Amino acid sequence: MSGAGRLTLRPYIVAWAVLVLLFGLSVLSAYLDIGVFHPVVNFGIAATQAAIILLVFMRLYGHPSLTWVFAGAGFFWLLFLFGLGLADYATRTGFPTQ
Amino acid sequence: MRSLKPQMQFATLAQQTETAQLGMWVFIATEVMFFGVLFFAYTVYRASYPEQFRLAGHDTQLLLGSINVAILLTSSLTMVLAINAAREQRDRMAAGLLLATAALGLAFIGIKGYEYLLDYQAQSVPRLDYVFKPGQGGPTELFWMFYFIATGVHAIHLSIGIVLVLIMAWRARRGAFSRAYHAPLEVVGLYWSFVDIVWVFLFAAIYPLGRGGT
Amino acid sequence: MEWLPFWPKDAAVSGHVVDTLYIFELALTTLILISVYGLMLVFCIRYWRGRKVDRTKGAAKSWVWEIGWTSATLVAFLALFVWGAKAFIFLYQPPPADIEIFVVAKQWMWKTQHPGGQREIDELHVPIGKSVRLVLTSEDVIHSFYIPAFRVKHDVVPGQYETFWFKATKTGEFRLQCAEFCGTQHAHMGGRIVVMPAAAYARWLTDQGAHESLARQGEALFRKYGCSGCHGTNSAVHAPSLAGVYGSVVQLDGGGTARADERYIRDSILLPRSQIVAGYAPIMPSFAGQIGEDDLVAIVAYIQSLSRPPGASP
Amino acid sequence: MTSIAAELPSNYLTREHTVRSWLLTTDHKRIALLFFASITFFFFVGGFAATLIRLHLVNPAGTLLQPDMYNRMFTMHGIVMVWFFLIPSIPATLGNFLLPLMIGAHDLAFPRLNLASWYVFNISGALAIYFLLAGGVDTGWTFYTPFSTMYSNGHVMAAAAAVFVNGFSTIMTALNFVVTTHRLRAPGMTFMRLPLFVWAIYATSLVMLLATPVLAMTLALMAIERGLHVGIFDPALGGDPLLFQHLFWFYSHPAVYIMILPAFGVISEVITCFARKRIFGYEGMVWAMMAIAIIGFLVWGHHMFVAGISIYAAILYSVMTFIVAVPSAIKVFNWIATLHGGSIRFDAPMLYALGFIGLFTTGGLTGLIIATVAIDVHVTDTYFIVAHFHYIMVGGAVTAYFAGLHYWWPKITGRLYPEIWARGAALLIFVGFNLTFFPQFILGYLGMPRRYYAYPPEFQVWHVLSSAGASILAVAYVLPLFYLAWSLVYGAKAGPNPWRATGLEWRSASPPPAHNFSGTPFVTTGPYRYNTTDDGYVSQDGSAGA
Repeated sequence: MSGAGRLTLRPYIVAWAVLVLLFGLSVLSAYLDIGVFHPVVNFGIAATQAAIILLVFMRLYGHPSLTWVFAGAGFFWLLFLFGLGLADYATRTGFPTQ
Repeated sequence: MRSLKPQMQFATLAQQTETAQLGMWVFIATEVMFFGVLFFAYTVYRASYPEQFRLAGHDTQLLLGSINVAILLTSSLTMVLAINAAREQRDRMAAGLLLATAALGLAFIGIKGYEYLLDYQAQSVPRLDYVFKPGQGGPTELFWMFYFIATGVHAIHLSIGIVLVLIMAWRARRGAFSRAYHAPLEVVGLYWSFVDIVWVFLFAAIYPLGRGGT
Repeated sequence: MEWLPFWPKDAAVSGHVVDTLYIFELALTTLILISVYGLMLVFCIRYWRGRKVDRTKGAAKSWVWEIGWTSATLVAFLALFVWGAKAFIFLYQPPPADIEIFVVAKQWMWKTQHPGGQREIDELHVPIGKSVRLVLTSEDVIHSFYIPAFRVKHDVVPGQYETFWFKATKTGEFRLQCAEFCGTQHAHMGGRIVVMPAAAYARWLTDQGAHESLARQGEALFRKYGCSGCHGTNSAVHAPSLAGVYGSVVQLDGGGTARADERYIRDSILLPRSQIVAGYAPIMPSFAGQIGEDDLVAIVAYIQSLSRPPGASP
Repeated sequence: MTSIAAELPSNYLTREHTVRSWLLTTDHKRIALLFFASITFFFFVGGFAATLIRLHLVNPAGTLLQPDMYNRMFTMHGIVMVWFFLIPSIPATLGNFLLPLMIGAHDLAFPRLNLASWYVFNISGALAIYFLLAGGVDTGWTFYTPFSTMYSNGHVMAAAAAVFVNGFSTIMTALNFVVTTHRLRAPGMTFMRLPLFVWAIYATSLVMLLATPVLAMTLALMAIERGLHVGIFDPALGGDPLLFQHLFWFYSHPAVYIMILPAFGVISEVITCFARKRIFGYEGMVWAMMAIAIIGFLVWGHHMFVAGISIYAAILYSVMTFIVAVPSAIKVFNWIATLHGGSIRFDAPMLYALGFIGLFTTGGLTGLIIATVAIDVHVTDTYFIVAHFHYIMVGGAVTAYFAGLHYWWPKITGRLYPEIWARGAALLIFVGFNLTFFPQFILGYLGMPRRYYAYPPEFQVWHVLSSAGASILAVAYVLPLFYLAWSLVYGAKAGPNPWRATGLEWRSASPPPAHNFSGTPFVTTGPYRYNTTDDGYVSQDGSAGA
C-alpha cells in the first residue's frame, strides 16, 4: 500500500500526456516509409504504453516483487508461445533435397 | 460500513486487500494468455502474408480507432484518480470520476459500433457481406476475422468493465470505501487499465497498416 | 526380428534405421525398469517394518547422489536425442528421387499418380531398391500416410504439400493406412503398397494401358486454365518464365528469397500475391477454389518438368 | 499445542444438515466433497465409454458399435476423462480439502469463488451431458481442424462450449490456490517448509492459469469458424490448420502436467509417511516440480513431429522433451531413495503409491522412446501412444488419486476403510492396468493406428488381452466405491492422526471442524520429520508424536 496523504494528480497527468504523445507518434509512423520496421515501431510504442499503464495507472511501481512476478508472468509465457511457435513457421521450408 | 472486519480467513483487513489485488493480478496474467492467442495467430498470418495484411489494414477506420485510443487512455486516468479520491473518502468526487470513466467506456462502445457499421457498408464483414477489393485475396479475410474477433472480445471485456465501474460508482457514492477498505475499487481499476492495455496493442495491430508509407 | 510375434515386417531402408534405434532404446528401457522395480522390491523387503536391519545409513549425502544421477540422466537423454535426430534427418531428407509420386487424399481414399500418368486408388506399385519421393496433399481434412512396414508416416494436410521418401528393400505387399483420424470410415482408409522387382514393375506400368505422362496432362491444363497466356514464351504480359524455376532460389519482392519447391509453386498458383517475384507486378489472379487438387498436381508436375533437361524422363 | 486439534462438538459435516447448507457452503472442505461427487460421476461416465470401446475391439470387424458410434465413444471418453475427471481430480477434491489445512489456514482466500467454481464446473458438465445425449461428437478430444470446423457432423459446438466453460472453473480454482498459498500460510510456514503436496498443487495451479486461457481462446476460434462458416484456420483462404494444432497443444501438453504434478505431490506424502523416513532430497523435489511446470510449456511441438511442421523445429521440440524428462527422473530416483533405510509399512495408500512408481516409470520411459523423433515417425498416432499416455494418466494420475483418496479418507470422513479390501483393490488395479495397456505397446509398434473401429485380424490376440485386462480394471475401479461407502457407516472411527503423519492437516480433528483450527497454528519446523530408528515423528507445529 502506498499511502498518499492528499490527492496526488501530477504523476498521473504526466503519464497520460506521455501516453497520448506516444500514441501520436504511432499514428505518424504509419505514414513514414520505413518498410518492415512498421510493426517494430508500432508494437514497440504499444509495449512502452503498456509499461506506463502498468507502472503508473495500475501502480505496479511500489508493489511487492510478487506482484511484479505475476504481472510479468503472462507476457513472459507468451514469449514461449511466440518463440517456439514462430521457430516452426520461420523454418517451414524443410530440408533442401540433396 | 467504514469500520469493517476482515473475513474469517484473513488476519487483518490489509491482508484481505492485498490478497484481493494479488488475485486480480493473477487473473490478468491469464487474460494476457487469452488475448495472446489472437496476437499469435495474427503474427503468424501477417508474417506469411504481409502484403495482403497491408491491403486489408488500409480499409480500417484509422480516425475512429485513434479516437478510441484517446478515450480509453483518458478513462484509465479518471479511473486511477477515482481510486485516489475514494481512498481520501471524497465520495462525491470518486463517484463522479467513476461515472466519467463509465461514460468514456460507453463512448468507446458507441464509436466501435459506428465503426462496425462503416465496415459493413464497406463490405468488409466476412460471411455477412464480404467482397475482395482489387488485389486482395483470401488472407485479407483472415485479417478481418482477426479484427472482428479481437475487437469483439475486447468490447465484451470493456462492457463487463463498465458494469463493474457503475457498481463501484454506486458504492462509492454511498460511502462504502475508505483508506482502510477499498479493495473492490482497486481490483476494478486494475481490470479497467488492463482492458486499456489490450486496446493499445490492438490499435498497433490493426490501424497503422497500409497508410502511405509502405 | 520378424520371427517374433510382436515384431512388424521390415521392408525398407528406413525400417532398419528405426528398428536399430528402437531395439537399443527398448533394451535401455527394460534395463531401467528392471532396476526400478528391483530396487523397490529389494528395499521393500529389506526395510520391511519390524525387520531388524541397520536403518541409519538412509539419510546422508543427499546432494552428491542427486547431482550424480541428474547429470547422468541428462547426458544419457541428450545422447538419445542426438541419435534420434540424426535418424530423423535421414528419414525426412530425400535423396535425389528415382521416382516421384503424387498422392491426393480424400475421405476415405488415397489417389496416387505416377509420373507416367498411371493412376491408382488405395494402391501404390513401386519398384524395389529405388528411392521413391512422395508429394502428398489432401482435398478435405487431415489424413496421414502410414506404411508400418517401412516405419514411415507423414500427415497429409489440406492446403499444403508434404513430402517424404522411402526405398523398399523387399518385394511383396504391405499395408497402407491412414493414421490421423479423418471421420467415419477412418479405419477403412487404407490399401496396399506393392513392391515389385524392376522388370515386373516396368511390365505393370505398361499393362496400365497408354497414358499421357502427368507432366503432359499438366501442360494441357496449363493451357486450359489460361496460364500459358501470360507465362508462355511469346506472351505480351510481363510474367516470369517458368522454365528452370522449380528447384531454384527465387528473389522475392521486398527482399527475401524462397526456394521454389512444390509447396512454393502451389502457393503461387492459389495465393499468387503472398510471394511476388522481384521485378514483376502483382497482377496474377488467384486460382484458389478453381483448380482441383488432381489438376493442380498435374500442373505442378508440368512446371517441375520444365526444370529438367529436355528428353530426360523423371 | 493440543489447542489446535480442537475437540469441538461438531465438525464440518455435522455442523448443518440442510441441503441449502451444502449448496451455498463456502467451506472448502464441503466444496471439495461437492467436486468429489461431480467428478466421480464423470469418472464412471468416461469409464462406461471405455468399457464399450474395449468390448467393441474384441472383434476385428468391429460389429458391436456402428463406426460413427465408435468414433463418438472414444471422443466422449477422451473429453470426459480429460476435462471432467483428470484435470479437476486431485486439485479440486484433495487439493481443495487439504491445501488450507496443510498450510494452517482457515479457508481458501476466496471461498465464494471456490463455490462458484463448482457451479461453473457443473454448468460445463451439464453442457457435456447435453452433447452426449444429443448425439455426441466424433472429432476426437483434440478437435483438429478442418475436420471439426467443416466436416464433422457431431455436436462440436456444444462440446466446445462445455470445455470452454470448464476452463473457467479450472482457472477460478487455480487462482484461488495460488493466492492462498502466497497469502494465507500460517506463521512460520515458509515456502521451504511447505509439504510437497502443497508445492505440487501450487505448481499445477500455475500451469492451469497460464495454459487454460489458451485453450479457451483456441476452442472459441474453432467454434466461430464452424458456427459462422468463416475462415480462421481454413486453408482455402491461406489459413493454416497446423496453427490450431500449435495452439491446442500449447495448452494440452501442459495439461498432462496438470494431471501428473498433483500425483507427484500425493505420492511424495504417502511414500515418506509409510517409509517412516524424511523424504529424500526435499529441495530437489521442489525444484523438479517447478522445472516441470515451466519447461512443460516448451515441448508441445512433440505432438506434431509428423504433422507437417518444420523439421528443424521438430528437432528443437525433441531436445526440449528430453530435457523435461530429467526432473521427472529425479523424482523417481528420490522416491526410491526414500525407501532405502526406511521402516516400510504396506497399508493400502502405500501399495497404490508403489504401483504408481512402477507404472509412471513405464510411462515415462516409453515417453523417451516417442520423444526420439525418428521412432515417433513410426509410432505416433498408433496404440503405442495410447498405451504411453494411459500409463501416465491412468497408471500415474488415477493411481495417485486413489492413493491420496485412501490416505486422506480418514481425515475427510473420520472413518477407516476395510484395509484388506483396499489392498486387494490396489493389487487388482495394478494387475488389470498392466494387462490392459501393455499389449497396446506391442500393437502400436506393429502399426495399429489409433481410433480404428475395425482392424486387421492378426492384431486380434493383443486386443483380446487388452480387453480382458480392462474387465479386471473395471471391477477394480468399482470396488472402492463400495467399500469406501461401507466405511462411512460401519468403518472404525479414525483418530485425528491414524497414519501418525507430520502435516498440519493431521493436527486438526477427523473430520476437521468448520474453520479447520480453533486457533492459528504456529509452524516451527519443516515437513516429514519421521524418525526411522525410534519410530517417532515431529509434527510441523513442533509437537512430538510417539
